[in-house]
Amino acid sequence: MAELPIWQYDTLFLIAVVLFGVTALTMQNLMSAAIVFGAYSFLMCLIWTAMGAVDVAFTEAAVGAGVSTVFIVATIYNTGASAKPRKPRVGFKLFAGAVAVATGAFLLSALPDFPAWGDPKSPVNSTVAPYYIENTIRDAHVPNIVTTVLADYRGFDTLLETAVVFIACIAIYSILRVDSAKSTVDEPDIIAAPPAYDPTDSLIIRQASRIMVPFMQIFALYVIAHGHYSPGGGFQGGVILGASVILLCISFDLKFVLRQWTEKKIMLLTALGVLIYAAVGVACIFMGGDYLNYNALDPVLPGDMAFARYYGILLVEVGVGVTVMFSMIGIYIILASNGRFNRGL
Amino acid sequence: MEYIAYILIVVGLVFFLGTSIGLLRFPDFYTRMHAAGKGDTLSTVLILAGCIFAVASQGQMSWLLGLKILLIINFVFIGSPTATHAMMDVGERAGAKPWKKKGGYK
Amino acid sequence: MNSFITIAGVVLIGLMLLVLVRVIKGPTVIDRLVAVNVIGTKSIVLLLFSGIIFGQLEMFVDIALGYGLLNFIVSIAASRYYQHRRCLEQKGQPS
Amino acid sequence: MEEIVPKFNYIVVVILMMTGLWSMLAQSNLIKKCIGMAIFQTGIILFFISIGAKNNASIPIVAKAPLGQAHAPEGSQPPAKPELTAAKAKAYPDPPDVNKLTNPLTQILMLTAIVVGVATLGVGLALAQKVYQQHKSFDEDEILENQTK
Repeated sequence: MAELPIWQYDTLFLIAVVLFGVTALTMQNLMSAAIVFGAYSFLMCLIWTAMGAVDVAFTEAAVGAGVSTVFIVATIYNTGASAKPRKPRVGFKLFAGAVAVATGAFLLSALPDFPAWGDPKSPVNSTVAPYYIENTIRDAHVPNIVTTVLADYRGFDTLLETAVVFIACIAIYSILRVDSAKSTVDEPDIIAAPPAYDPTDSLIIRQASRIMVPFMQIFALYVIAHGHYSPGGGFQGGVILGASVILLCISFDLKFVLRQWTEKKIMLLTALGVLIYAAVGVACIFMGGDYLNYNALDPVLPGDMAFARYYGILLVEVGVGVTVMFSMIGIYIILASNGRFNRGL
Repeated sequence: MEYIAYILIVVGLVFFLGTSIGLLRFPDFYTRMHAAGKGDTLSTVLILAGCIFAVASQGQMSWLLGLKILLIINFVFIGSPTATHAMMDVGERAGAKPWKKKGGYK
Repeated sequence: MNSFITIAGVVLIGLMLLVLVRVIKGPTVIDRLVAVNVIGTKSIVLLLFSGIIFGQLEMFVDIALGYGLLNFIVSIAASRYYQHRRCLEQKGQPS
Repeated sequence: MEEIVPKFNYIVVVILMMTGLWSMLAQSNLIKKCIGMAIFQTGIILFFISIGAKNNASIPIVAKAPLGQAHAPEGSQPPAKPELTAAKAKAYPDPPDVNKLTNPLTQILMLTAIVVGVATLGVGLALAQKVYQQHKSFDEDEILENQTK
């Protein structure tokens, strides 16, 4: 047997991840499916780490542990929790399975043409990427290559991805938002009446989240600011900030959070993040450079030419963090309150 | 230094072995919760402490790194029992039935 | 040291697969929730192990810290969920 | 076996994509379709990350040079604030060895894809919730029956 190309963990993880994926889809109860999907994302994070993709692993950790499972739970809360067992349409399922297998076989037929796993000389690794690896330190003084490529070399890409998150937030609002005064949406009958406030009820949970939330927010700010030197950046820090507020929503009450963060504030701040990003680009034009070419900002920022790019990256990451944070909060609140923005999970 | 790391990690693995066997073999939700809640937290804390010594024996330790691992231990110590409490709450509210010995004590 | 850590990591993954059996088998949702919580805590440990093996632990410890802060949110969300909907197994609903 | 082992990752990718595709086609429950979409997406992310991985390579963060071995950069840069520049540039060797760091390009593409994936998962869930408000069901077959009635 040939020697495994990457070390031992990976193969075990890859087998386990397929098991988890299949398990998540065979669960009858939707809550179970959501929980198993959370475990699937834990394993995915470990796989990214084992392959050396620390930034991706950080994003997956923040997203999988804090946000995506909670979204699914919030949706199930407002609807029914079960996939009702019906008479299975075996014929249709077999047909779909045949289509899927045919697609897979078609993809596998290209297997001999792919480069071997972990080959440093493969086309992906030997064309564009070496330029980034060699020049990052000289161009921007940022040791974390991923951050530089994300916010500087491929700044347009990230700007538009941030805009996509913003647009998704708007889309969810326009799909689900109803005016609670003229609301025709009635509660699903399975939900019991919201319990009256009882301080002994969840005292431990409340106190624990009261301790954890400030640490989360400080840690998230550290992640955004320290993304130049270690894995992290706007996306990860934004998701952690969003998750901290989501934790407040869950452990206290939705009303408790909505006293501070009204709907208007959340939407305005979501837009503000994209605006910060775009404004940095426009400022570059006014200073006489190209759009998002941070070198042009040199006269107003401390340090030499490369430090202008260093601080430009920091400004842009702040914008990304603001957008991601508030869009996560907005999406959670609107999913959990069934579009009424007043009460919910 | 290195041997302390070995001992701590091996003891942690033994506790985790207990946790996973307990999760597999115990008959009802509450007893499984007992195995998971206690063994999981303790084994995690032991292995993380072992990691501190392992890194220190390789000479890569800085104060920031040690502080961060201690913070992880701290947060696991706060978060994991809270999660255990929340899940126990779920079990009681949702009406999980405690296991009784067949024909056993009243 | 590194080979010891690698072996410990493989043993840990093996034991995690035992927990996975409970995730697949678990008769109710909350059994699965318990098992998934155990897997989440253990991934913190595995992250630190891979950091030691790569020899750059200071880069990996942030991810583990993020996990340590975040991975009890799902349990609390589930507890809230069942606080509002009292019964675990509704009529005619498999778990 | 000799053929398959060096390309094991692609096989896992294809299996994950097949699982996701099957679930999107055959599952009648809308939430499960959303989960299947997320699994399909992780298959694609796994493909990108695994083609960017290299044997014996470290993470794509330039490690600090051991003290004393670093040397100052060439004098091509403008000596605007020399004390800052020199202190910063001295700590890192230039340029790093390309084969010792994994490919950063695939990683940044996928990093943004994960966050966008969560946002699109939210859109899918919102659509499912709206469908539930109208039809009181997540099940495709039931919804079709309700419509044809």
